[in-house]
This record gives sequence, structure tokens and C-alpha cells, in this order.
Amino acid sequence: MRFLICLIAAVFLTTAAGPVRPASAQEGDLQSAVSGFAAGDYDATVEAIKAVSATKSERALVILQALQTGNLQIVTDSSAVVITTPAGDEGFKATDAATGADAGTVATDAIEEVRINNRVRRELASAIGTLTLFSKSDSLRMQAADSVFTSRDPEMAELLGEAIAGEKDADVKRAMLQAQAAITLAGDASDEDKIKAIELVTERGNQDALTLLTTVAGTSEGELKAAAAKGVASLQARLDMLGWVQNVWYGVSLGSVLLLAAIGLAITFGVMGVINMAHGELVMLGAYTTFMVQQVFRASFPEAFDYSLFVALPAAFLVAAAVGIAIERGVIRFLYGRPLETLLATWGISLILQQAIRTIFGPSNVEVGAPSWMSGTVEITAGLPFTLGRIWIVVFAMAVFAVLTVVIKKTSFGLQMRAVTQNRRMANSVGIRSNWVDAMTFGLGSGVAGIAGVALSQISNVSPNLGQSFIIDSFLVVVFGGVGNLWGTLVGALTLGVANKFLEPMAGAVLAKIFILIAVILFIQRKPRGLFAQRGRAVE
Amino acid sequence: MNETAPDIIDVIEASKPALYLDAVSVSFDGFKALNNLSLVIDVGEMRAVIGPNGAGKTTMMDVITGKTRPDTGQVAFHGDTDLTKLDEAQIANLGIGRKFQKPSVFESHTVWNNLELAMKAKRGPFATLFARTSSEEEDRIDAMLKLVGVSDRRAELAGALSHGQKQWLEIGMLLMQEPSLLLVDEPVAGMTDAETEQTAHLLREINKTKSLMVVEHDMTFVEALGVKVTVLHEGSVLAEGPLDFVRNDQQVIDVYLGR
Amino acid sequence: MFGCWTSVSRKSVLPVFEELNGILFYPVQYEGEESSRNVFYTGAAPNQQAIPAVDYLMKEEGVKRWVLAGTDYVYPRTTNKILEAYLKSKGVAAADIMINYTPFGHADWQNIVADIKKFGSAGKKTAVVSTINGDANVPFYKELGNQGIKAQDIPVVAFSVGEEELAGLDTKPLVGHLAAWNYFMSEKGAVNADFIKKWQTFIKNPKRVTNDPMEAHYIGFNMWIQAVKKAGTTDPDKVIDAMVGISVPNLTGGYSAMLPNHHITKPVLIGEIQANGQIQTVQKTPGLIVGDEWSDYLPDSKDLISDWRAPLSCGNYNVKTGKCGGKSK
Amino acid sequence: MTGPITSRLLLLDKPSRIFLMVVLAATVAVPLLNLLTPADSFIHVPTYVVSLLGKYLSFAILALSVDLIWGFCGILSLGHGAFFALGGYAMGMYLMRQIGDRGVYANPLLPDFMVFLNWKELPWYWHGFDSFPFAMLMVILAPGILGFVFGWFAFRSRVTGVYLSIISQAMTFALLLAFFRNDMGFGGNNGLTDFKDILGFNLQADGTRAALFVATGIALMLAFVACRFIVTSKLGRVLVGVRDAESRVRFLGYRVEHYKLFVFTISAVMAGIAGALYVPQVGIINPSEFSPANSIEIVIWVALGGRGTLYGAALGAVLVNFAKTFFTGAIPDVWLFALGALFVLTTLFLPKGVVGGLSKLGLLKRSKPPEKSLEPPPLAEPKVEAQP
Repeated sequence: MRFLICLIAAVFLTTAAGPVRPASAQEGDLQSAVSGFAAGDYDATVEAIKAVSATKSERALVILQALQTGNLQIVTDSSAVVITTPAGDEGFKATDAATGADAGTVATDAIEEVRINNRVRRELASAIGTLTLFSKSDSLRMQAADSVFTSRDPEMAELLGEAIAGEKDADVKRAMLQAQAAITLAGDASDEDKIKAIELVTERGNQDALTLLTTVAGTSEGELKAAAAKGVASLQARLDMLGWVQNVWYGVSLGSVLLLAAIGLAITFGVMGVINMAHGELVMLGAYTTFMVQQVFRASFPEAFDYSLFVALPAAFLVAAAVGIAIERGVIRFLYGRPLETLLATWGISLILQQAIRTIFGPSNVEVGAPSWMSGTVEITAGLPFTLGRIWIVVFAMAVFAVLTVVIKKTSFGLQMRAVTQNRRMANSVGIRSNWVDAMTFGLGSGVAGIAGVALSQISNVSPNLGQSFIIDSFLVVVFGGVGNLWGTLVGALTLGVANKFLEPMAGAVLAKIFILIAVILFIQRKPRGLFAQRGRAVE
Repeated sequence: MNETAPDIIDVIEASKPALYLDAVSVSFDGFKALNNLSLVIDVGEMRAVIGPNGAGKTTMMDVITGKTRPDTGQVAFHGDTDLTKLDEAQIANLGIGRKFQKPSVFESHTVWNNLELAMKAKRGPFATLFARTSSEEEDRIDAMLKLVGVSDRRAELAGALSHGQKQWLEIGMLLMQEPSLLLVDEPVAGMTDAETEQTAHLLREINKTKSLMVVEHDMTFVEALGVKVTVLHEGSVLAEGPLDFVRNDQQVIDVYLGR
Repeated sequence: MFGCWTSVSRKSVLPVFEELNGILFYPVQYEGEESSRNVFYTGAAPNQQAIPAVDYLMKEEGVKRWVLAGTDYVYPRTTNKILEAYLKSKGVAAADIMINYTPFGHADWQNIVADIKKFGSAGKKTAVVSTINGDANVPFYKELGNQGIKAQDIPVVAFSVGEEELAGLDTKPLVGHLAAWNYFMSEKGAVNADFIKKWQTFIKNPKRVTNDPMEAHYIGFNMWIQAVKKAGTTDPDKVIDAMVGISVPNLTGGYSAMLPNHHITKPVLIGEIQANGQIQTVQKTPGLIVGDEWSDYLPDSKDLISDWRAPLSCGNYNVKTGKCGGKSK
Repeated sequence: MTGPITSRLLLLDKPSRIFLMVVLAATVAVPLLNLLTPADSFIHVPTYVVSLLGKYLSFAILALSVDLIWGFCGILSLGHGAFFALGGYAMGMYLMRQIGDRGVYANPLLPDFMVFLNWKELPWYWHGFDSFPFAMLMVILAPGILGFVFGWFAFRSRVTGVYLSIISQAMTFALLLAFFRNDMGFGGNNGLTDFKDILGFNLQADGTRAALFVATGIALMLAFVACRFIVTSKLGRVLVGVRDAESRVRFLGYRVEHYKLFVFTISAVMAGIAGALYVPQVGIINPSEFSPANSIEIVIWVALGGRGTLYGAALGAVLVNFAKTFFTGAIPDVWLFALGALFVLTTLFLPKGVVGGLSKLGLLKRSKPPEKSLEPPPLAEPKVEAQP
């Protein structure tokens, strides 16, 4: 059976390589190429992909994309290959893959998807890449060039040449030239050509280029080897330097996460002196609010899913703030001036909140999706990819920090808050309702924890234990930075983040964390009031 | 004063005053709590220190007792002991007792136990673990109970005492330490007139054997003490001399009494 | 009794079961290196999960370079040790194996994923074998997705990620990463369809997923029923003796049998994660794999066998010395 | 000096006497009812109950150690589980070495987990643990030294109040991570288990279980008497002084840090002994004992029972753990709610714990100090200002 299919496929391949055929003949080719998908065998599927792509038919791209998204199906009875779109309950609208003709509606159990695995996916990506080399979109052509660079398929050389000749966009053209160089290096061109190609590839400046040149350096002789080795060395130096930058970035981004988790605490603990052990659970509530909001979006406005976080932010703030105010009014206000007992009571509250969430949502993780504008990577420069999600989190953390600083320094609420903190009796006598200010301050800190939860739901798992994993770190950040000082929290969070990321490659993740903990403990011994300590009589 | 410092120090070496502060400065976050403060208290002297809020009175006491380290300046006890190098416990054991502004006694201990804890004895943990109060020591505690007027409440918890009694008990605790210099911060705050008078009497009694520095707002009380007065303002000495003298000083009137 | 999830929970209760002579059915894949008379291991031993997965990657994907990433505890350590020995026996150089351990609940995967990316771009096909446990998986996979590591470039095969774990993830960026189990919810077949239906009706949630440990319990429970019928009593000693040799249908259309070493025979399925959170089988071992409690790839345990039948009745019989080590029974 | 010290050892108030009597009675009666009565008799105490009660009693010792520093000196340690676990590990290491060649790999020297991680020789810190006296010395030294070093750093630089609580939590968290590491050589996440016997006696045997229970009961009584000895001494009064007015104590000339260090180290050692008694009775020690949540739970035992009373702390430990055993068995979902509510309600309504509540009702009369002094101090200013 397999032999037969290979044979058929081979025939297609040889014919496809011939001169351009009249349209009807091309259609016939496509028809038989597509039928290869019906075999239900990965080898056959790969051959079919090659055959379809070789037809250069306009439908080829449609078919391959359908295969990629899992919409290419086989009708079980007739072995017809169709492209399906969901059509209501228990059925699909089908169109014939090769012709695009309407094939009516089929029941779910009457069809079977063409299965793909990673090998097929690779083949598919390179085939689609080929087909999109002439696409109108710059980014698609760029992707196509990159995909050729990785596949280094010598059969692509000719097509690539055509594409380069017609290319207008300088960046895409450079990428295509580099791809061409990659093909040259992988093939059996002369050493001179290869040495030229090495220059082009070196310009690419990223890990892919290094990989390629390393292979060349390992397999060649003489001058070529020397040129490749030189390229490797220069790339290596560049990447090492970038690696350093990257590490700082990782540290900053970890620091931002710590900042988000700790900044609400900097208000409740730092400004009010309340040890809120349930802070982590307020973060968790924010994350679960995000989940709930996304559920609503999934059910009712799936097309607007990308904007769900904008709804989740205020919702999470309100939910967490409301719970925070309830905690303050219900428990904490009876315990002011007894910080150790506040600690115990709020620990109790944290257990209750955890168990409540576990009872409602179950103990396992819930799915919080990332909007498309947060997914993916941007290359700051070649070989230095920053993930978008992290960039947004850093930006967001800084924004939250800035807003809070302004609220505390510039608004009348902030003024009242500071007044109550510094001298409660005096504040009362000038007409500030200190009870109200307490509740609002705590609400603010809790609300900030809630929006931190929205951000953390994007990188962490959302489960009832979410809060527990952050609480110790957050307290350390606040204490390390210096209580009562938002700037201290910022510096503390970033310092711990960067330090952690620089220790990690040396010591491993576990030891790095242990070192950081010990370092903070020792640091607090030296400066019991943190980095930015408030000095003076008032703190005793 | 600074220009003649060497001579002064010679004099001081010779006379060994109970307390000697020279050019002491302390600042908190840029705010100068003490600014080049110099002050000398002789052995056996009782000195009253007055000054508006924030003048640096409490900070000065903090510096003397080792709670706060001065940024610059010297603090010497009996001429040759540099207090800036020592911590609270060491300074206390040298013989400087301090009463806080807010009465600070051990509220969940009995009055008797408060005095027992304050009594001069070995201060190490192992010594106290096996310590036992001798009958001679008990007599001394009894005598002190009588002196500060709380004999009848010896078995009660100190928390149950009235405000004035707590102040006295605290003074009694200071005396049990057998210090040679007492720093007393606002001893009559919140006391009745009769109690104030009694306190003044008590302090004069103590002064017969010990040096004292008394920080107080209450002018009648300061008058009753009848001693040399130092006026602090913005962390340094504004005026010094008998009460009548400083009272008529124009600067003092401007910053303090005039208001 | 049927239960326990983590190895440490099993180790914690083991003394109690042995003392009180109870029976425990343990349904989770585990590191092996244990055989107790009172425990029936219905989850996978390392050779029923890890080794077939590695074989698949070598053969199908042509993987030459390996990252063994795990949480720092016994299961990953042992599994990785076994895998390392196995890979070396297959001619993989030490430089082509990278081993990495992270703490429980590790949340910040940025540089580890970047390291994997770097390791994977040395010109040889690279795969990650993940024994990362529990909650740490979500941020790990999120970071994989974020850094754009696609399955067709560097596939990740996991032994602890099943349908239930994927329920907490957006699986679209993860399509094509692999999992190795003995059961997938997506398996076609009447027995499985029926089981899923019953489960979803029971839990009153038509979206709840089934997974491998559930199947293991399903098998274990049916085995116990058979054994009790055979022994005619629920007396633990008799049931334990009756268990060996019992064979019951599993959910993937075959039979699983209890072996003398108290492990069972299972098919091994390699699957790829799909966009809908299901795992699609890409390879199924043709026959059943026999659970091997004492790995043949570890120097100290390769001479050990376990056979709880009389007269041997020993969990760790050393074939070289002819002694039953440890257990006094 | 001996005269007054012995007299002080026996100088017990009424609740303390009752407490010692109850523990003594249990220590005698439970093993007898276990060993001498037939299994079907209604007064028979099954062996697992003996071990369960033994576990409670070791928790009671742990609670005493926390009460000693928190109730009497105001040091709230949220990392005391670390000392308990260290003592437990020291005992666990002894028990591991006792297994000898009866492990599954029959290696005469290496514990099983080292064999399957391919360790070739015993790490240096495992040497000596085959000797019981050495192991017992380590039970005392390991937590004692950690307590001393931690306390020396913390108290010297006057880390107090919540700061101390937070760094003590960080300490136990760091240890948790460290012990999770398999490279540390303590069995990683699984910890130490599969124990066979202690001092040559089979750990599963009823007699051994009963003996361990008796040892725990005696240890509890000794720990209680030792704590009483400390808190009724002048040193105890200094500690209470530190708790209520730390700077007053300092200005009286006491080195507060020495006192804190002394009592913290003693407390750490007690917690370690409790851990050492706990391990053989439950048969396993693993890093989860280091988890910060465990340490916080100890504090609630003390708070619920009544801090600053010693017997209250011990009572709290037994009560909470009994409730835990009951709830997690009967209605597991409710347990965390119940525990959480316990934290909140105790701090809000029972600041002096069950014992305080009872004595308020006049059910427990203290012989000393006199009745009327139990009234709250009339002039105590309400502390409302939060520390900035």
C-alpha cells in the first residue's frame, strides 16, 4: 500500500517539475495530489503536501492552510478530501479541497481529520513558506524567507532567486539574500561562494546564523573553515553580549512581577502598618476575576476576546478592593496597633479565601488566555528577542507604580492618607474621617493586588494556590526596600529580580532562590529598616 | 567655645563633670535634631532643661543614653568615659538612669518585682536564671517602696497604679540601679499639684547624693526645683543660667515663653 | 484503598499499609524502584512511559540532542537517570544531554527556556523530555509559547501533563508538543466513549476531561473485583494472592494484566497536544509493555526482581546474590 | 543554691499541677490500656491511637517552645517548624542508618535514596549518625546552633516584631527549598522513610510504640517543668519585661539581645526534641515540615490555648490537632474554613486563648498573682496608632 502511494507521489513529483501545463491539466494534478491525503499515513501526507505545493495552484495554499488548522477532512465513506467549516450542531459545511466546489453538509462522525504530526508540520511550514514567497504581505514574505533559511531546501534556490529579483522591501530582500546564502552553505557550492555566503549569514547576527556557521565550521576544511570559524567567533561575541542584556531584561521582568505582587503590600503594610497575609489571596482573586471575565467574553463576545483584559482590570480592582474593605471593616480595624495579631487573623482569612475559591472553582488550574497583542516576540535587534507579554508586564508594573505615586503624593485622598498615618489624632481633629481613610487605603492596596492578579494570570498558573507562591517574596521585597517608601519597593523588587537572574545561571534556580533569601535575611540584619529607611524618632 | 577647646578639656579632665557634651550634632533625613549642642553638668548638680517641642530634648537624652549615635561631637561621662561608643545597657550599668516621658514600668509585674528587676545586680541571663533575692536586698526594696510612696501596693501589678504612682515607681526603679546621674524626662506630666510638689521634693532629696538632669515644661515645677536652667532651641543651647535670668532673656521670650 | 497522587504521599502511607496489611492501588506514573506486597501499581513504571517516548522521538523526529528538564524531586531524578543511561547506551554523547532541575512551583522560566532554545540551536535536532511537575508546567508552557518554541523545532515530551493539566492552559501555541501516557481521552472506542459519558454525567460537567490516572483506577478497581470473586473473600492476604494474573479490559481497547511484581501490562501511547486541549495519539506500541519496577538501566537495581508469588514472595530479590534484601518478610 | 532551685522547680500554680497530673496519667494509662487489655475490650486503646496521641504530645512540646518565646518574650517566630524539622531530620538520619543492609538495595552503608541516585559514598555529614548518643546530640545541636546563629544576627541588630516574623519565615522557606534539593543528601522531596527499628526495637511493634509514647509524655513533663523554671525565675521576669517594655529593660542595664538569644536557643532546642520524638511515631520526615504554613499553624495552637500560660499552649496544640484529625477525616473540605475561622475568631474574641477565657469566667483560678490584679490596668492607653 505504502509503496503504491510513494509510486503515485513520485510520478506526480516528476510531472510537476516539467514545463507549465494548461489550467485543466494543473487541476487534474491537484486533484490527484490531494487524494494522497486520504491515505491516513504520515508518509503519504508528506508526499501529498509536496505534490500539492508543486502544482503551484492558487488553491494549494488554501488546502495546506486548512491542513494546518485541522480543517482538512476525509469523508469516511467516499474518501473524498474536503475542507470543512463548522455549521451549527453536529455538522460541517464541506467544500471539495481540490476544486473548491460545494460538497454539502456532512455529519461530525462521517468525517475524519487528516492527522498531522511534527514532521508533517515542518513539511507544511516549509511548503507554505514557498507558496508565500510572492505574497503581497511584507510580513508573510519575511516569514517565508525565514522558513527557507531554516529549511535550506536546495529546491527553493531557483524560486528564491526569482523572489529576490522582484523584491522591493529592503529588509525582506536582505532576509531573502541571507536565506539564499544559507542554501549555498548547505549545498555543494564552491568554497569561494560559500565564504561570501558566510559574510551574509554572519550579518544576520542571531542564533540561527550561529547554528548554521557552527555546522559549516565543523564540516569544512581550509579557508572555508577559517572563515566560518571567524564568523562563529564574531557571532558568539555578539550573542554573549546580547545574552547579558537579555539577562538584565529577565531580571527587570522578574522584578516587575515582584513589584506588582508587592506594591499593594507596600501600601497596606508600608503605609498603614498592617501585615496582610491575605494579600496573596487578593492577587489570586484578581486572577480569578480575569478568568470569569474571559469566560463571559468566550461565551458572548468571542470576537472581542483581545479586549477582555481591559474589562478585567477594573473588575479585578473592584472585586479585590471590595473584599479588602470588607476585611478591614470586619477584622483588621479591631486589631490596629497589634501587628502580630493582625498577621494571624489575616492568615486565617487567607485560608478561608483559598478554600472558598477551591470549593467554587475546583482545585486545578483554570485557563486564562493571552490576548493576541500580548503573544509573540519582538526582536529588539537580531538575536535579542523580547517576549511581548513580558514587555507589557514591565510597562504595566511601571504604570501602576507611577499612578500610585501620583495618588499618594498629589491627590487629596493621598494627603489624608499620609496625615492619618503620621498623626491620627491630629488628622481626626482637623476633620478627616480616619476610619474612612483606613478603609479606603486598605481598599486601594487590595485593589492594586487585584490588578496585579490580572497581570500575573498572564504568566503564571491560576489556581487557589496562586497567592501562596507570592506572599513570602512580596514581604521580602517590601521589607528589603524599606517600609513606607514606594520607591524602596521599586528598587527592592528590581534589585531582587536582577540578582536572582544573574545567580540562576551560575547556581541553578533553587540555589539562586536560597541565596537570595539568605542575602535578604542578612541584609535586614545590617539595615533593619530596609534600603530606604526612614530614620528618626518616629519609627521606633 | 570651640577655639578654647583644649583648655576647656584640660579643665574638664581635672574637674571630671558628671556629664559633658561637646558640639554634638544629629540629623534625621536632613533635619537637624541637634545642632552643635554643648552642655556640662557638674557632679552633684541638678539641671533643668526646657525648650519648645522639637527643640531636641529627647534626642539629647537618646544621645546620652546610647540610643542614638551622634553624627559628630563628643559625649563624656565623669570626664573620661566616651559614651558614644557604648550601648544602652553599658551606659546604664555605668550609672546613668533614664526616666521616659511616658511612664515606662512593667505593667504585668508587681510593684515589688519592678523594683527587684531594677535593683543593681548581675545582669547576665545565667545570673538571673539562678538569682535569688537576699534578705538584705529585700530590705532595700522595702526602703525604696517607702521612699517613692507605694509600699501599700507592693503586691499589685504595676499596671494598676495611678499615673503619678507609675512616675514615682519609675523613679524608684532608677534609684534601685544606684546611678550617679539621673536623666528625668517630664516627671510631673499629668500630675496633680500636690503630686507635683511631692515630686519636686523627691528630686531634691535625690539630688543630695546624685547628679540630675530634668527636662520639664511645667514652669512652676522648674521654679520649685530652684536650679540652673538650660533653654534648648532648634537643637542647640539658647540660654543658660538661673530661671529668673533666662526668663528675661529676649531670645528666650521670643522663641518660647512669649508664645 | 485506591489513591495517592504524589510519590511522597505514597511513601508516607506505605508504612501504615504494610503494618495493617491493607491493599493500596496506586494509579499514577511513578519512578519505579519500589515494590511492596501491599501495593498494586496501576500507573506506569518508567519503562512504560519514558523509554517508549524517547524511542519515538529518536525514530520519528530524528532527535540527536536531549534536554532532560525536571522538577527537583525523586520521580524526575530517577526517570532522568534511567533515561540518561538509556540514551548513552544508544550512543548519545554526554555533551548532547542537558539536565536541568527546578524547584516545585517554579514560576519564572525565562532563562531556562532561553537556554533550551540555545541548546537546541547547535545544529542537531533537539527535544525536551519534561518531568516538570504540577503547577510549574503552566508557566513553563506559557513561556515556551511566548518565546516561540514550536513543536516542529524543539518538541517537548511530557510525562506529567495530561488532559486535566491542559485544561488550565491555552493550548494553541503548544500544538504538537508531546505527551506519553497509557491512555488518552481522545482514544476512539466504545469502552472509552462509554466511560467518558459516565464520568461526565457523574461529575455533572460535560466539559470535564478524563485522563490516564483515571483509567489506571478503572483498571485497578475492576481487577480488585475480579480478585475478590476469585478469592471468594475480601481478606487482604487472599486478595493479594489472587490478584496476580488477573486480566481486565482497559479503556484503549486491550487487556491489562497484573504481574507477579504487582505492576501491570499497558500499551504506551505517544500523543501530540491539539488546539482543543486534547491529546491525539501519534503512536501506540503494538503490544503491551510489561511494567518493570527495578530498572535495567541503573547499576544497583538491574539485578533486582520482584515476585510476590510463593515461594519467592519478595519485592527485591537479588538474582546475583540470591537474597531477598531489605524486607524481612 | 540547690535548695531554692528545687523548691522553685516544684513551685507550681494550680493549673500547672493539674496539667502535670493529666499528662502523667495519660503517660501511664494509655500504654497500659494498649498493651494489657484485649483488642476487643471497650477500654482498649489501639496502637494507632497511641501513636496519634504521641504525635499530639510532641506537638504540645513544640507549642511550649513557641509559647516560651512568644508568650513570655514577645518574639513571634514564624519559622519554628524549621527547628522541629531539623530535630526530626537528625532522628531520621539515625533511623536511616539503623536500616543497615535491610534496604531494598541491600547496601550496608548507603540509604536507598542515595543508592538510586548513584551516590558512591556516604556524605560527611551522615557520619556518626549510626550512633544513638551522637544522633541525640545532633537533635539538640542542629536546631540549637541554627537558633543561636539566627538569633545572634537578628537580635544583635534589633530586628523585632513583624520584621523578625518575616525573616524567620524566610529562613524556614529557604530551608524548605534546600531540603527539597536532592543534591543536599536528605532524600529530597520524599524525605527519610522506611524506618525499621530504634535502638534495636522494631518500630512497628506495639511495645515500641508504647515506649515512644511514654518517652514523649516524659519529655513533655520535663519540658513543662523546665519552662516553668525559666519563667518563674528572675530571668523570666526580665523576659516579660522585654515583651512589655523593651527599652525600659535596656535602660535598666540588661543586654536584651542576650536574653532573647538565650531563650530563643532554648526554644529551638525544645522544638528540635519535639521533632525527634515525632519522627519515629509517624515513620517519615520530609521537607514539608519546613513549610511556612506549618510554622504559622503552631502559632495558632498557642494563641488558641492561651499564650503566656504554657499549659494553655500545650492544650491548644492537642485541641487543634484533635480537631484537625477529626475534620480532615470526616469533612475534609471544611477543615481549612474551620482553621481559618479559628485564626480570625481567636485573635478577635479570645486574645488570651481558651485558658484566658476560662479564667475570666472564674473557672480557673490562679493562685498568684492576687485576684484583683487580673483587672486590666485602668490607665492603659488604647494603642491605636499604627507604626509608620
